[in-house]
Amino acid sequence: MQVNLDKVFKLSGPASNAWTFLQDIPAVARCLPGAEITEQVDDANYKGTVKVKIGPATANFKGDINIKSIDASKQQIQMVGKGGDVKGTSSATMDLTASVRELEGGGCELVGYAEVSVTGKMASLGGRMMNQVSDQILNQFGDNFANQVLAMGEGEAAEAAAEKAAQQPKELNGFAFIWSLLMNNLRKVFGGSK
Amino acid sequence: MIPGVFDYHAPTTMADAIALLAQYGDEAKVLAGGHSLLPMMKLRFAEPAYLIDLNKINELRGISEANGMVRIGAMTTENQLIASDLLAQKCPLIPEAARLVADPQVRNRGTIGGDIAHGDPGNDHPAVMLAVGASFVLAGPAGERTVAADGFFLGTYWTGLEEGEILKEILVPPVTASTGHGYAKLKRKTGDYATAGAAVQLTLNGDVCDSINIGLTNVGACAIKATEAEDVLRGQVITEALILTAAEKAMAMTDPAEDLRGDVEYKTHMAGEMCRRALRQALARAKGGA
Amino acid sequence: MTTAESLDRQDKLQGVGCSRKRKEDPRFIQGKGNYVDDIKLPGMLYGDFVRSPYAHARIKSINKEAALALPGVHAVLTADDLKPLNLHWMPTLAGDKQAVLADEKVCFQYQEVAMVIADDRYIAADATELVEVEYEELPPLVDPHKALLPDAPIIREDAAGADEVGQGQRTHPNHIFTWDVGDEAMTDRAFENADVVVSQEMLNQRVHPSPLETCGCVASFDKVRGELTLYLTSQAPHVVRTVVTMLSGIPESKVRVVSPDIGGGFGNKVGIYPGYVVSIVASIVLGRPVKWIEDRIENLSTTAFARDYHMIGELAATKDGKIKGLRVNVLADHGAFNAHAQPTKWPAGFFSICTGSYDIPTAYAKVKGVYTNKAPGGVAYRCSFRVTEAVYVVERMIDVLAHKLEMDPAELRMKNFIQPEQFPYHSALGWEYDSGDYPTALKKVMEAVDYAGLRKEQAEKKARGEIMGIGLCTFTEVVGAGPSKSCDILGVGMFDSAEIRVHPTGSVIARMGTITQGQGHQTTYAQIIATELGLSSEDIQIEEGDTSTAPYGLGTYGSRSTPVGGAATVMAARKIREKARKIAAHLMEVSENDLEWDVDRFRVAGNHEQFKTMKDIAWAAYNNVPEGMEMGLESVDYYDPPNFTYPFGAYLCVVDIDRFTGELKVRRFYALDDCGTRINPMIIEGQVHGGLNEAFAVATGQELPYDEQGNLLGNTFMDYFWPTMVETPVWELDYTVTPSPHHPMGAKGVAESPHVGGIPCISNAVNDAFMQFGASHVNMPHNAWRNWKAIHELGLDKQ
Amino acid sequence: MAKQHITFTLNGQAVEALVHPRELLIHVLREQLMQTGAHIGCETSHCGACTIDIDNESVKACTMLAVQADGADILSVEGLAANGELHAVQQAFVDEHGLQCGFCTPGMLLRAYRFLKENPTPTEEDIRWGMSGNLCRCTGYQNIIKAVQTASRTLQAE
Repeated sequence: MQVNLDKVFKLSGPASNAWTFLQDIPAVARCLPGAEITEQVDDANYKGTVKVKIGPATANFKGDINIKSIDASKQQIQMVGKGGDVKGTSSATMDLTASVRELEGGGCELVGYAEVSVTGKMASLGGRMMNQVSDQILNQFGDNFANQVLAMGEGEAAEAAAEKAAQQPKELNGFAFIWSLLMNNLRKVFGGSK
Repeated sequence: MIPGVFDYHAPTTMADAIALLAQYGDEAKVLAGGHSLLPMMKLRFAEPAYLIDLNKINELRGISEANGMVRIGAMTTENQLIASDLLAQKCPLIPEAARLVADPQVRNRGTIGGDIAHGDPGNDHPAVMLAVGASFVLAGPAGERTVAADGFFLGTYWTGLEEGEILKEILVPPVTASTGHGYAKLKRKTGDYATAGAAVQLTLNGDVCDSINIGLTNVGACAIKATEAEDVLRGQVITEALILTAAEKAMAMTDPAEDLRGDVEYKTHMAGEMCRRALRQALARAKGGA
Repeated sequence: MTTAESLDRQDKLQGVGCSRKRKEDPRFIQGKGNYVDDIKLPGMLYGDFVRSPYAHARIKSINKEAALALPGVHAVLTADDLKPLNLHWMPTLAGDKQAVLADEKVCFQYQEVAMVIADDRYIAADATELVEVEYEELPPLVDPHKALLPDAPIIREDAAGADEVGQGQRTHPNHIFTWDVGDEAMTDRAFENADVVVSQEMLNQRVHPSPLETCGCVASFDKVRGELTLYLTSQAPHVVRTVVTMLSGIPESKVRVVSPDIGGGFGNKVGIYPGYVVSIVASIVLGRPVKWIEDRIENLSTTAFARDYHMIGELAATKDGKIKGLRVNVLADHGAFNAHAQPTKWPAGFFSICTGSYDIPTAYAKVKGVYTNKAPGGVAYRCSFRVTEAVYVVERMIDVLAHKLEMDPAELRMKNFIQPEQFPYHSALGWEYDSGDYPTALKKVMEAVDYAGLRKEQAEKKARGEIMGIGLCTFTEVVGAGPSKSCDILGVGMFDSAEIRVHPTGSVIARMGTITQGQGHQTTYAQIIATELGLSSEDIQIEEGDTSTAPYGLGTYGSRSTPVGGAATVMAARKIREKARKIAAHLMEVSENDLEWDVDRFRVAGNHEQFKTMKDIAWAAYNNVPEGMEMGLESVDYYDPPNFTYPFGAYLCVVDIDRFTGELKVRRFYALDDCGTRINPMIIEGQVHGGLNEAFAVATGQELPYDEQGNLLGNTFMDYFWPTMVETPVWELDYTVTPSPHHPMGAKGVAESPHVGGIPCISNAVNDAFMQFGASHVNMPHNAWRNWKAIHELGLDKQ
Repeated sequence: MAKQHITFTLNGQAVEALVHPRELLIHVLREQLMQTGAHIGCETSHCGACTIDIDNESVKACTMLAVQADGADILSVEGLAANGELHAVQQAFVDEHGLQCGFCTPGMLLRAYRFLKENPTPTEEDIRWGMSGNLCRCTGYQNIIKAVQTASRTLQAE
């Protein structure tokens, strides 16, 4: 089954920070809690793992990331992530186009379009949840991404963001969502975006 | 369909359960009725290393009334909800919805707490809890805290329960003579999740709707409180025309996912239709009808 | 001459025509049934499959090490392990072959890739997750309409270059066969010259029989004796034995196949599945019994789907409604392997029965079969081979034509029925219908339900915007495969058999080549023998399913037990009665010709006090027989029917559809069946109830949908629709009796009629409901969602 | 984790078993205690073929761990007939032709047994709802409903 997701995340700081960060594939990968780049094969190819935990459900995925293109003029990156769960019962492919778009009046946003295709047990038995779960995962990714970009700046908010970034949980789970909610609240306290 | 290996614990007190949960952290899962968790474990979607069974904790059972609130232990089964005279009088929406959960056997094991805490958008009680204005007593290592149902449901399998916390009891304000309720659930067949469902509880002051809560089942990432629909009706003399407007507002608040039950368009319309039906029923009851 | 006394004796026999209580029931109601998963042999191991998550992928490597290292795991078998035995592929009944374990590539999701054999099912399940399979994904082909495009992915590389895969010339690597029947030119002319022509595309969606008991087996190979015993859920155990011998080389005399109690078959348990083959191999290799039982997901995903016929029906008629021609064009999705389980010589089975109950002078049907990346199968789900599809297309087309002509569908049917005096009737597509009386059946139904009243009610409701539909179906079935000239399985003709032994004290044991799966054979075959031999049913023991004791038979599916096995039983009994007559004559010292049969005895004509009962004769058969006669009283018969039988019926269904939700309620379902002579009315009614409920399930909810990636969606009982008591309608039954002229008792078979006739009846009712408002044909399943879409498009859901 | 020792009452007899925590009650009943009456049909608690009676409630044994049955009082189809006499629901299923292949029957019987204790004089509608956790593929339910009605009458007359 296929899920198409359109996402826009508002970012703080200059677009150049965001664009720099976006090209740091291992760091971007880590914005997906539970994800880790385990090996850089060459300039365009990486190997990685993702441990997904959605409520009581868990899955460990292992896979490859291929950077199809990096377009500095558009500040756009295209990549394909392909992986299978380690038990061999499900697999997923994500075709992702992400770009950094400058906003009038300062700031920027991360614009993402992803086609997530899932096969196997997860698609055939978990399809009911796939859309909403994918959406939740990407929201969390966006929050983390925004936080990382914020941390690249200077000042109190950036320090706080850096600290939060360091606390980022190791896997994608319900707790992580609470954490990100909390972060949202803190961001309000610190006058961060959103 | 065989579950993976786990260690099993069946504490008899909440204190022990919380201690076990603290000890094993997120490697542990709490087992209530098991009719959601065990199938997930059999499909190996869920593979907790530790299972903490709450079935032997007596303090989690029972329905009582104290301090003007009806208290329902989280491990109270669906059939116990249905059989409760107290609920029939004080919180009639809860047993009415419980009758539409799964099937008779499952209702003997399935619990209200499990249904709420699991965070499955297809479960019926979350929307009902929103409609009756319930609050939840959550017990954790730091003690107990009480949170409102409104705001507790955050996403798919995502609730306000924090790590280490267990839903202990549900507190429900009792209804008054001028309260009416309705639960409308469209499903493909017995035992299925709702294609769409709506839970309504409203109170009239004379002809005017004094208060109203509307919860929607399975038309979003979690149970949805249809606040915009409520706003249409609160403070108004509810007419059929207003019901139609409210249902339109409720539809606008849904975000259903397509599955074999229907596509987004169908589910959205069914959320509207269930809303209309539950509203009409609640209104008739509040006016003293059936 | 019938007397009260002889009637009383007849009643006591509990023979044909009585609603005898079932002999099977005492064990089932006390938990003493013996189903395959109840079997536990010493040292038994469990097999579990590693399955493909992909619909289409190349297998790059399989690593068993981690699985083999798990304590309690005895073996992990892959295609490479089966290759030396030449068992990695197996032949299908349709002349194709199917991978037993995926050989280099997987062609459908959940395909069997490896089997783990372990101490128990828990360890086996754990180990399947440890087998590491590396795949390279290939583009999946899901839509059969795209199968023959030039750039379509090639599914079966193993057969890509083959001119044929068992059923004729191919035009594309994904093409299996094209089969046509009838006079195309003459049919075309009928259409050219017709006043009215209607055409409609329709789908018989992919469904699954899913009996409550899934498929499974216990294979037990005795190395010392060189004997293989195989317990399995099979509707055709003798055929399985022959196939096992063909595949393994073990002599048929050393293979014993036992079908124990079977928890429902419905066509799912006719085929031979990879699980059986691998279990056998594992037992041979490991020298221990191996059990394999599929779970529900595996059942719905791999073993035998049904239907998936994408059809275009066309009718040509005069303006006053006389049908002049029928044309049907079918695209048949057979999945990744053509495992179409059907024994006829025709690639689309009995599909050419599609002229139905109507006197249609010319017809032409064409069926094209293609491969897709879906599970293999194409079984006859409670029907004879493709009869459901055939009846669906013609019954829907009659309604479509009626709508076009603005004629009542009942009237159109009456106008076109084959008339009673036309039997035996030769259809345009080559069938010889044995007997029938269609107008009487339909009239009886219309009177019983007050058809005119219903139509009036419908019109009134329509005026109020309420959605009510009335569906009719006047079907003709073709069952009882079959004459061996038309039907065989791997060359074995489709006779069936009965062996009857009468013991000295007058009790009987009889064994048949068929196998009951809930039809009550132990009850009804005894009734046949009781009537034929004059011995009480209670003293007649029926056994089936053990190839070491029962005579060879082709099994039970396609409603063939009564038409073929029942006929064999009658014939075998009659041989015994003929011998008994000789013994009676000998005992009474009269001429055989002076004897007449009277319920349970031979009596001397004109002197009714002089008689020998069958019990007397049975005793004598073992001590006092005429000179030159061999002792004993037993016989065997292998019956090859001269023709099929043609049960028919007239069904009527009334539906109400909720215009705001699309929910459908079958308010009335009236089913009149004619299955010829009725052996046990209680059991017939039970069969009809069950078949109707299946029809209700198929028409209103069942489907196996695949997404674009080839993921099978809805393969648990959460999604796959089986109605509970709450959803199930009330069934009203009726009957007429038109015996088959060629069956020795006049019986025709009944169990499938309600399924075959019920589906179009409900679909016609739903379509009638929508067509009155101007909608065109809506495909099954008629679930609430689909109904609502039609409603919404028609604007009937305005508040 | 090590096996756990559990004891419970099965059809009036005290039984014990050593089970892994993950073992499902249906498997322990069928494979350790050899009570094969209750069947496995769907494994997702939809079909009810595994229905047994635990502490006077109908339960689907495919969705319960054996360890959870420790100390319970269990009735399965094997214990339904008392003193060699069929229970009224058993007799009614025979008399009304309420079974065909027999696979759903033990679950149906156990549910009917408990249902008639919960509601001794049900309407047809009550029966349809009260028995809705059990699927039957063969009978189309009509005769099962009749059998429950017949059993109800028999039990009332007793």
